[in-house]
Amino acid sequence: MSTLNLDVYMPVVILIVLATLVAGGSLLVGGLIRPHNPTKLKETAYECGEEPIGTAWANFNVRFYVIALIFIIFDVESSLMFPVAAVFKRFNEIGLGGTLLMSVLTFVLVLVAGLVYCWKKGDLDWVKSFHATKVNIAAKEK
Amino acid sequence: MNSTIFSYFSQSKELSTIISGLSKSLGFDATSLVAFIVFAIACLVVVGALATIGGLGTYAERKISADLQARQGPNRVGPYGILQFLADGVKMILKEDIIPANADRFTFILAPFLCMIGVFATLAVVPFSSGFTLTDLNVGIFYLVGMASLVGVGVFLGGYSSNSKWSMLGGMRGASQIISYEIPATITIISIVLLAGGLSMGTLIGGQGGMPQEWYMFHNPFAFIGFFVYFISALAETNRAPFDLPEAESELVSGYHTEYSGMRFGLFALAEYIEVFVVCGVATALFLGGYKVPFELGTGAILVEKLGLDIMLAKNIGQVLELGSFFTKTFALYYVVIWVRWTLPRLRVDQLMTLCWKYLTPIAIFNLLGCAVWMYAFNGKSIYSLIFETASTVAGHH
Amino acid sequence: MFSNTLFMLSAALTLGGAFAVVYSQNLMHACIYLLASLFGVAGLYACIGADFLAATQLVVYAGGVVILMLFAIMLTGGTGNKINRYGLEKVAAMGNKKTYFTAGFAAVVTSLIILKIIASVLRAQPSKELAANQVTVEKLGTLLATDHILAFEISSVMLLGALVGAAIISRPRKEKHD
Amino acid sequence: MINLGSYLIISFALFICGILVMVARKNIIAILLGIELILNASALNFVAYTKFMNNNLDGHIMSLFIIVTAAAEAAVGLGIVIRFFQLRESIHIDDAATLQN
Repeated sequence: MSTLNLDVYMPVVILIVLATLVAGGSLLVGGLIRPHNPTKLKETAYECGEEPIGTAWANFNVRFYVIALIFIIFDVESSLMFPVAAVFKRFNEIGLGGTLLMSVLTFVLVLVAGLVYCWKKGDLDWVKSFHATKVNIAAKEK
Repeated sequence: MNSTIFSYFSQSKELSTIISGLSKSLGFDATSLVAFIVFAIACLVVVGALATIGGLGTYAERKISADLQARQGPNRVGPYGILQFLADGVKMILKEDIIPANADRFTFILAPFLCMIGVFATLAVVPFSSGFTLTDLNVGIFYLVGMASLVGVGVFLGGYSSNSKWSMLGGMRGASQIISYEIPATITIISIVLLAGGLSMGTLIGGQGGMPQEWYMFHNPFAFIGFFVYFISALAETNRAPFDLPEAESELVSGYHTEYSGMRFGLFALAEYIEVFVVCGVATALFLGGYKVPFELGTGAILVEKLGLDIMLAKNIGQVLELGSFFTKTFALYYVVIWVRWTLPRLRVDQLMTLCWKYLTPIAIFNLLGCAVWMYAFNGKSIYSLIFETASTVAGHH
Repeated sequence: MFSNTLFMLSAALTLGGAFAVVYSQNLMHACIYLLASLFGVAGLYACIGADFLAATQLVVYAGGVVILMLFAIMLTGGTGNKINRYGLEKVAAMGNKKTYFTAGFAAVVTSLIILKIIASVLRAQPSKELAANQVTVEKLGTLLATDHILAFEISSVMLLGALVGAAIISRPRKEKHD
Repeated sequence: MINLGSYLIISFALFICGILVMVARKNIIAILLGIELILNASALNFVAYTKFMNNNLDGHIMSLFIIVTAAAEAAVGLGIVIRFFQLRESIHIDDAATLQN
C-alpha cells in the first residue's frame, strides 16, 4: 500500500486525539484535586432560584425547523458549487468561461427562486404573525 | 500534491540524514515515523500556542473592554495582570464539577468534547506561513467549514443535555444561529474560491500578493463587500457580541452552558476563543493576503541574492517574516472583534434572522455572481491592474 | 503504516457507530452515534483518496442532516416518555421483541443475498498495486461542468423542489386540526 | 488492509445495521436514521469500486448525488414527520396507517 500516501491526514488525526486528550486530561487532573460533595439541591437545574417544573425537553416552535431546512438546502448547494467554482478560473483561461458562467447562473438562480419563494411566503420571518397583529391593531384603532 | 510542514522540513539536509540513518538502524522505511514525530511536535506547538492565545484572548478582552470604558481591568496577577488567564485556569480546574441530576449524562459529557474536537481539527489547515501550515489539504477551506460545523452540534447538545429551560433555549438559538450564518460565510468563501481557482489554502493565498492592492479584498468591488459579509457571519458563527444571543446574560442566564461548571465550562470558553482566532485567520487568508510579505521577502530568494545567505537559513527567515505578517493581520482582526463587542448592543433574535436571511445571504449570492461575471468579463484581472493598464495605455497614447 | 491506522480507526468508528445506532434505545443518543458513524465514513473516503467527498460528508452530514434530525427530535417532543392522547407511546417506540424478530429475519435474508453477490469479489482478491491518490476536486469540477452538467443542473431543481415542498409541509398553520 | 474486500464488508455491515434499524424501530425519526445508514453504505460502495476497479471519478459523482439526495430526502422526510406530529401528536409509525382501511 505504499502508493496510498495518506500522511497528509496525520495532523488531522493527531489534532483530534490531542483535543480529546486536552479536554479529558484537564478534567481528569481536576477530578483528583477538586472537591466533590454534591447535594440534592446543588444538582437541580438553575432557574433563577425557582424550583424547576417538568422537563426542558418540550416541544419547540417549528420555525427552528424551517430555518434548518433552508440551511441544509443551501449547504448542499454550496457543496456542489465548490468543485465547479474551483475549475472556473481554468475554464476561463481556455475560453470556456462563458459556458460555465451560464450553467453556474442557472444553478444559482434556480435556488434563488427557492429563497424568494420562502421570503414571499414569510418563512424567513422569525415573528410570523407580526404583520397580521399590526394590521389588527390598526383596524382596532379605527 | 499536498505540502505540509513535514515537506517543508524535509528540504533541509539534516532531516533526510536522520531519516536515512533511522531507516538503516530500524530496518524499514522510517519516513512515516519521522513524519509522525514532526507532525506530533508541530501539533503540540500549535495547540500550545493557540491555547495560550485563547487564554490571552480572555485577558485582552477584559483589558480592552476596561480601556474602552476607562477602567483599569485586571491588574493584580503578574505584571499588568497578564497572568490573569492562568489564575482563571487554575480556578476552573479547582472548581467543583456539578452534573445536574436530571441531565442526560452521556451528552452532557460529550458536548464540550465535540466543541473542542471541532475547533482543534480546523487548526490543521490554518495557514500560519507557507511552510508552517500543519497540512495543506487539497480541500482545505471546505474541510475547515465541515469541521467547524461540529461546533454547532456541540452547542446544541450542551443546551439539550442540561435539561434546564435556559440551556435548552440557548442551545436551540445557538445551533440555529450557527447554521444560519454558515450559509453567507460559505457562499462568500465560494466567491473567493472562484477568484483563486482552488480549495487549498496554498492556492487561495498564492493568488494574492503582499501589497494591499494585490489582496482579494481589493480585487474587485464584490470581494470588498464579501469581506464584510464574511466577517459579520464569522462573528455570528462564533457567538460573539453583538450576536451573543445563545449566551445572552440578561435574558438566558448564560445560555447553553448555564449548567456547566468548572473545567467543562472552561472547555467551551477555550473552544470559543480559539474559534475566534481561527475565523480571523481564515478572513486574513482569504481576503487580506494571508501570510504574504511585500516584495516577495517570504521566499527568502532576495536574501540569498543580495546577502549571500545559506538557502535554508534564508527560507527560515522568510518563514518568520510570513508568520509575523499572518499574526499581525489576524490579531488586528481579533482586536476589531473585541472592539465590536463593547461597542454594539445585542441584536434581537428576529433581527438576527432577518439580517442573515434577508440581507447577508442575498448579498453573498449577488457577490458570488458578481465575482463570476467579473472573472469572465475582465479575464480575472484585479481592479488595480485594470486601472494601471488603462493609465499606462492612455499615457502611451500621448 | 499510517494508512492502515487511519483505515482501522475510521472503520472502527463507522461500525461502532452503526452498531450503537442499532443498540441504542434513546433517540438522541442514536442520532449522536449516527454522527460518529458518518464521521467514520468520511475517514473511509479519505483513505481511498476521495478527499472532496470526505469533506462533503462532513459538511452535509455532520453540519446539516444530523442538526436537522436533532431539531426534528426536539420539535416532536424531545425524548421524554409520554403517552399521547390516543394512548400510544409517543417517542419510546424504539421497538419490541416482535419487531426485533422481524428485523433479524429481514437482516438474515438480506445478508444472505448480499453475501452471495460479494462472495466472488471476496474470493478473488485482486493483489494488483493501487493507483496513487489523485487530486479529485478539479477533476470532479470538470466532470460536473462537462459530462454531468445535466445532473448538476437537475440537482438544483430537485433541491428547489425539496425546499418548496418541505417548507409547505412544515409551515405552521393557524386552523386547528382535530 | 485497504482493499475492495474490506470496503465491501464494511458497507455490508452498514447496510445490515440500516435494515435492522429500519425494521425494528417504530419511531419515524429512528427509521430515517436507518435510511441514512443504508444510503451511506451504497455511497461507500460506489467510491470503493471507483478506486479499486477503474479509477475514473464517475463513482465519486454518483456518491456526491447520493449525498445530495439523502439531504433532500431528510429535509422532506422530517418535514412530513413534523407535520404528522402536529396533526396526531405522535411519531409512531403505526399511527400513520390511516390509508390502510
